Amino acid sequence: MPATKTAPPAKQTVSHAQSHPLLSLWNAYYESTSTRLKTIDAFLVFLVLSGVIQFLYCILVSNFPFNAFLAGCVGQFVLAASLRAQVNPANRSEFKEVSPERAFADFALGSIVLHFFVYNFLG
Amino acid sequence: MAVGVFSWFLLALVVVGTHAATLTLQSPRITISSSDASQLRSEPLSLAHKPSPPLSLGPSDVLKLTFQVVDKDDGKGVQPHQTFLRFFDEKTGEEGIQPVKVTPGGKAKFELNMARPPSSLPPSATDPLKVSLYIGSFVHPPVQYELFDLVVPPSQPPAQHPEEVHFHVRPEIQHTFRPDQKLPPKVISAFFTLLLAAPWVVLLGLWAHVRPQVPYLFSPSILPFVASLAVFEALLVQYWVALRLGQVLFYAAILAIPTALTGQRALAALGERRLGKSSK
Amino acid sequence: MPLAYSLPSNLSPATVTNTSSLLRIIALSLISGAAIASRLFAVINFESIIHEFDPWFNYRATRVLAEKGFYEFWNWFDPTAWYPLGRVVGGTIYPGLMATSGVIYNVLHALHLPVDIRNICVLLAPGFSALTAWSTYMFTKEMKDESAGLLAAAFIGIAPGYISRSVAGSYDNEAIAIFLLMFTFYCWIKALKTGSAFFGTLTALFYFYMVAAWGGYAFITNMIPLHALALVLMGRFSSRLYVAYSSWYAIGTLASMQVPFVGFQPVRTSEHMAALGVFGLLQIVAFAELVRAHVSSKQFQSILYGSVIAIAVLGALAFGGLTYKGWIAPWTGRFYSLWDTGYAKKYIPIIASVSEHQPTAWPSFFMDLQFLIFLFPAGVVLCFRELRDEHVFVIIYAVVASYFAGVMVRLMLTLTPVVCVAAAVAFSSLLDTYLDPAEPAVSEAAALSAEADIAADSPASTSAAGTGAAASGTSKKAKKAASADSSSSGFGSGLAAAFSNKSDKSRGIFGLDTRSLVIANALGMLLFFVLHCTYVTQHIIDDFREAYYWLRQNTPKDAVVMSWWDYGYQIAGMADRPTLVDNNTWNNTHIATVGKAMSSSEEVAYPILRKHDVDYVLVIFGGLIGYSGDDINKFLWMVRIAQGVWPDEIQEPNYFTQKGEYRIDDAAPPAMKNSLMYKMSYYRFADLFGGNQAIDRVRGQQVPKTGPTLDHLEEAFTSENWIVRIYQVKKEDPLGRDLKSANAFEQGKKRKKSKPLVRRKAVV
Amino acid sequence: MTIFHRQRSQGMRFLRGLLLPLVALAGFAFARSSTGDSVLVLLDPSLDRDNFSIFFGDLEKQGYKLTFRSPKEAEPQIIKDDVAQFAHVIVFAPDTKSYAADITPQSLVSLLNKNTNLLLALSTKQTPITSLAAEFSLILPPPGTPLISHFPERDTPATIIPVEPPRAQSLVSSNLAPIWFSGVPQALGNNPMLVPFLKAPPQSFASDGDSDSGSDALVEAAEKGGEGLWAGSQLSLVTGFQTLKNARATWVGGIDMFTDEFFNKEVSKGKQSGNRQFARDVTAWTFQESNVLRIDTVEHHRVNETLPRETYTINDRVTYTAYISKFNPELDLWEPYSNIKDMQLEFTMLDPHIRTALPPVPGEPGKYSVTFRVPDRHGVFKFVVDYKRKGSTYLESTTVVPVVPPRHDEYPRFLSAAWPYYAGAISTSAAFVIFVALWLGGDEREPKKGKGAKAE
Repeated sequence: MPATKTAPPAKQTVSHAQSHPLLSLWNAYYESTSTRLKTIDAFLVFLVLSGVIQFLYCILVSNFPFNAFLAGCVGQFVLAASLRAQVNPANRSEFKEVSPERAFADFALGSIVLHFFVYNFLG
Repeated sequence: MAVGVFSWFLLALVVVGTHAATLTLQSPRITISSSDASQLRSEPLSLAHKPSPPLSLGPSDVLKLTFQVVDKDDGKGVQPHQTFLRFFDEKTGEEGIQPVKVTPGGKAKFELNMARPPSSLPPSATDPLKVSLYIGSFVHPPVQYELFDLVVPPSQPPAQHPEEVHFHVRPEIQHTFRPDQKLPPKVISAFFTLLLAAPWVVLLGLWAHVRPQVPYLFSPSILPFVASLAVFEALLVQYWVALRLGQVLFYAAILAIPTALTGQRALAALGERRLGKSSK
Repeated sequence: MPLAYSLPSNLSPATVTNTSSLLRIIALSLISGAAIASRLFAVINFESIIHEFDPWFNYRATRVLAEKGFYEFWNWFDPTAWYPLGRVVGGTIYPGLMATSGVIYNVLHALHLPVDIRNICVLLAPGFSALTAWSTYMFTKEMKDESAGLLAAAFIGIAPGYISRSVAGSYDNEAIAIFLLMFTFYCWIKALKTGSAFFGTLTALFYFYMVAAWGGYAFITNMIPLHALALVLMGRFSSRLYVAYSSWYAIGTLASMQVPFVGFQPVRTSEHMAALGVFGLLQIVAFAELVRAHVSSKQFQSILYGSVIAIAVLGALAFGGLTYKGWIAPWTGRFYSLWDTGYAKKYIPIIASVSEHQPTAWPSFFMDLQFLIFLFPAGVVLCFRELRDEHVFVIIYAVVASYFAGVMVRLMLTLTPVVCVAAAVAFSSLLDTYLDPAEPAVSEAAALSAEADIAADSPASTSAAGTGAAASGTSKKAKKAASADSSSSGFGSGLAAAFSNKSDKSRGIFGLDTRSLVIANALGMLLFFVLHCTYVTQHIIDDFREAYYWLRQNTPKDAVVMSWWDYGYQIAGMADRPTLVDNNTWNNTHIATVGKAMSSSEEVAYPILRKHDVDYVLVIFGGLIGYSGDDINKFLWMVRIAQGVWPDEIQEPNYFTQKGEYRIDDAAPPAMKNSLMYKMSYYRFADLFGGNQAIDRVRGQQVPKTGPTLDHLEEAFTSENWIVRIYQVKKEDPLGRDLKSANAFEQGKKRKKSKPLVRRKAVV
Repeated sequence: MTIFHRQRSQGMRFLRGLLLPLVALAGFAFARSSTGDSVLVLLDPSLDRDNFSIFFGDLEKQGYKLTFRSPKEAEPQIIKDDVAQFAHVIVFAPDTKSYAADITPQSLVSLLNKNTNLLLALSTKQTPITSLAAEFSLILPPPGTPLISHFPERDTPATIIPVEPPRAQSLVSSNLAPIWFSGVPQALGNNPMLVPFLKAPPQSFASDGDSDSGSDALVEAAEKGGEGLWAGSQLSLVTGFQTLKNARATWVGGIDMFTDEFFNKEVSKGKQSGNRQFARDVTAWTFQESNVLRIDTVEHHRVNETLPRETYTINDRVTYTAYISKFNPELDLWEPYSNIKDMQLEFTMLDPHIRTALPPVPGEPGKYSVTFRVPDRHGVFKFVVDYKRKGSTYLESTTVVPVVPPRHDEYPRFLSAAWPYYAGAISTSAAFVIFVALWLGGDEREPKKGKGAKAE
């Protein structure tokens, strides 16, 4: 969900007026975020987009066996978001026991388990 | 059966005349009156041919039949042993026999009140009941007359035994199947499938923009882990395509070990690098 | 600082820790041993068999799993259940239990340990009770410390409320469900504390196991979101919460949908919507937090919050709309009956007719939990003293569970663990206080305040001691606490405790005497508790088995047996014969059909029996030896359920006398006397008393001298104590007569002369 | 209904092939019952066996072994330790009031249930047999009222009646001469198992009168309160009855029609009565020679399979086949029989979900087959053949077969409708892998001034 908000500005940057709050937000974000976090954010955007497309398909065309895939996208999204939260240096204080590596291990494990269920559900 | 009876009747007629005198009817007459006693129809009966149109009774009408049984020779009234009216429905084969009371003088009067029909009246459908008169006696030769056709209001079909239905062909039964759920046109599905390439454009675009360096990707510590994770994903896809649950769990268990080891190494390496950085 | 008693000083810290951990392990294993042993009485006293009703089905299903393998089990269509509808077993059960024993079975056989699947089933529950004890220990450890954990483990290990559901041979979902419940909660707390997605995933996996094992999983599905929501509202949102919850929900939900019986419910039914909503909320809040990290302008944040709230409202509206449009199924009946105890009786008699779904009687709280019920509120209060996230969880759990336990007997089970945890916390803090050798500094102020403290402590200490004058007061207090909501009273005293706590450091107890007294009392209580726990009720009346084996031996394999649904699983399991209805009450109409057959006259019932190919009818009759759980006592439920479907053919009032009494003697109303159930129960009953007045020992009423007669059924078997009576359904008469006159002919009755039929019937 | 094996009936066809020429040689119409040859005749002493010499002689010529016993004798018993001792029992004791202990209405009924056939003679007397008749939904006139008819005029008393044999009735051989009858008529209940062989003439009626003065009595009898009037062609004189278990019982209104006297009595100049042939036809039916059918075997399997399935899946196409043969009394063997045109098959769970015609397969004698689609409703279904027609053996067969939903792996996969979802899942995992690569391969480089900003 965060990424949905962050994504549109990515396209607006050039066109819009400087004073726009979203724009300021965008700049703040752009400056103060490390490449790695941005990498994640890009991934998040991707997931959201695929999720949205599938959701549209499910609503517009056929909702036949949809839950698995939404769950797939959403699940992957939140896992990635969690990873982002955990490795975000800003949150060091919160995650004393979770080093970025540990976080990533968790992330990998979670994703594998998730994908297992997703494919199991594909039927 | 009727035919046969009739042949016997003829045969009987041949024999007639040898001894006791035959019987006949005198002044047979029918009267139909409605419930309020107003006469609807009244006429003498000829024994030769039936009256037409056939008599017909409404649900509350009353049919009155009067005649006298007399000896053909001396015309004296006779009380025969059997004076039966037969109501017969040729279509259904239903039959009812109704004795008629005859006075010793041979006078006979029969009343059929449709409001309270006698139990002998058979169940009737649309077509008329043939009404015939049987006169039988121990002394006189028997005679029978086809009196008239009678149309009575239809009645309910007679009560059925529970087993009865099994003795006839029964109506066919078709099962109505659920319509099998229809798939959307392949084109649309295909279109959306292709649409899923769009996020890739975005993703690659963004990554191109962010331009993350991957200096260590091919370092011996990292690559194996990435590879094993990739294999894992491959396994899962394969599971969807072909494998059964048991198999996939088995392979996964095997695969988990190297993944765990390589992961250990990779992350350890990663950690060192990070700490190295922060210490700098 | 002075000590009440001297401590050995020459021990290195390492030694202490090692010994303590060793002791802990020993203690835990002892506890597990005790937990298992206390559940084996049944097996030792009798032989190793399955009892109750549902376990018989689970056992059957497990056999199929063990013999035919997982996929066959998954696709198992049982043609002998719900004859002739059959039952798609794979899609209508929680396979967790069977899967578990199946795995154990296969593992053992892989190790060349040829164990009979039945023994696995019988011993599964005790085995898992040990695991439950362990998981409770882990859970409580997170709440307070190891010692509390040990106490909790001990409590749960022998708490009657749990034993009763997990003795050897009661092979039911609950047997493993409680362990899963506690362990899932433990993982959740752990995930929340550390904020690691690993524990989140673990939570999800065990949640999945739970979903696969027990319908009660909905409890977790709503407890965790509730907890999360509470934390958010308390302004305790943290990325840890986000990580823990998101990873749990995303994976757990998807996983739960793999269970065929659950299917798409998690995204379709209202019971699961809370979780979804909180999930959404967390995403929003997380995003808000993220943005705030980047921006600082105040008015912008206010806008942000505005939008957040707006989104939340929209979400709520959408939910309402979807429910209205039927996209999301509204609450199910079972769920309503949790809020309105009268609801079930009115609208879903089947659910109400299950004894387990009745509201709990107060004594059973004490019977099941004994003195833990007094400690429970105290424990909750202590949770308030240091209100960490996990304590919030326990508090919510306590409130919710104690409400539900009050509504439904079977939900006592979900209450038991939290009671044990809370009680353990309270008890151990009591012990801490009174075992702590350190004596407070002797100064007026301190002394005074110390007095105050002890007073403040009283809910914990004296209720534990529970003796003398203090006891009465406390037990009253405890009762009040236990009633409806324990939180409010708990809350008050909780604050008091918190204040007194702040006042000063040097709190403690003087001298050995008080200590020894209190400790002795406490231990006394523990002993009584143990004594209370060690008697396990055990009733198997052999008539049942006698009858079921008769069926097995003397009837053809495909003979259909009709009985009230309570006995369906047993007949299927023990007699191995097809049944019309059983304890898996999925088809109301079918049950109502049986109810109708039982409660209407022979002439009406016979066509129903024939239509369903019923060969034998089985009734339970306690009138002779006074077995009160018999069908005549359940009869009204049959009538009610039948009435629900055929309101104009069956009416409950007809089965009562004018005075509205439920009678089976001469005064019984005709509808009662003609009902198949009555006839089958009392057929030949009066003859048994050889002319003397026949008495029904359950109803305590006099049975009419001339008993009922049967034309369409004939008695096939009656068990020794007349508890089980089996009747055979006659076939149609070969001469096409109605069975009544056929029977009359057999008994040599003359039939009266008749006239030729009058065939004409006027159309009306 | 015993179901024989297919092979058996095939064997029979072969056997028949052998027998046919032999029988042709023998050339003497000689018929066998399908259920056995032993016949017990309960003959009342008051009746002289010689009066029935032709009737019994014919039976023996058929190959029946007759055992005679007077009703009062104890031996030979009809049922010995619950086993019927004879294939057929003739009860020619119309006036007998008391029987030996083993013969009661109940025991006679139980005989029927043991598939023994009965031929019972009635009379105007009130006897245990008359009371038994009521159980077969025969309604007898009051005691002492025989059937009389004044038609046609003839020289025999009114109680001895020449009855026109039924036309167009498969059970009795066609164009018989009229049949002499003397005895009691039976009014029929609405029981469909009754098979009237000989209907009373329409002019006839039951009466105890012997002079014309009795007419008033008849009128009163017919009135509502009266004892009822037995008159007309709805009455039956000789009535067959086939129980649900296919045993046959025939009720004869009067025993005289089997006497030599009636056999030889002329109905018109030089025209023998039809009694003898009629008696033959009646016994042939009663003793299960004529109109005896059976289902040899039934089969069911999925289309283009051969073996039956334990269970069928919904929407399967299933073929059901029944093999039916008819007993041929001349050759004493079962022949495949294809002349049933109106048989039906039901596929039933609680109610029939499908009821369809089960027609004979042309070119394959005795084979009836139909193919249909199993309903999309799972449950325990039954193939039910329930063919009941007056006069011929009831054909009943029930085969239970569960219909199950598709297995988890029988549902269609890779549906076009789900393509986007498949693609979504796959692209997600692909992206995941790449992301992992990027991440692990990547380097932790903190942005220059980021940290201070974020650690608020």
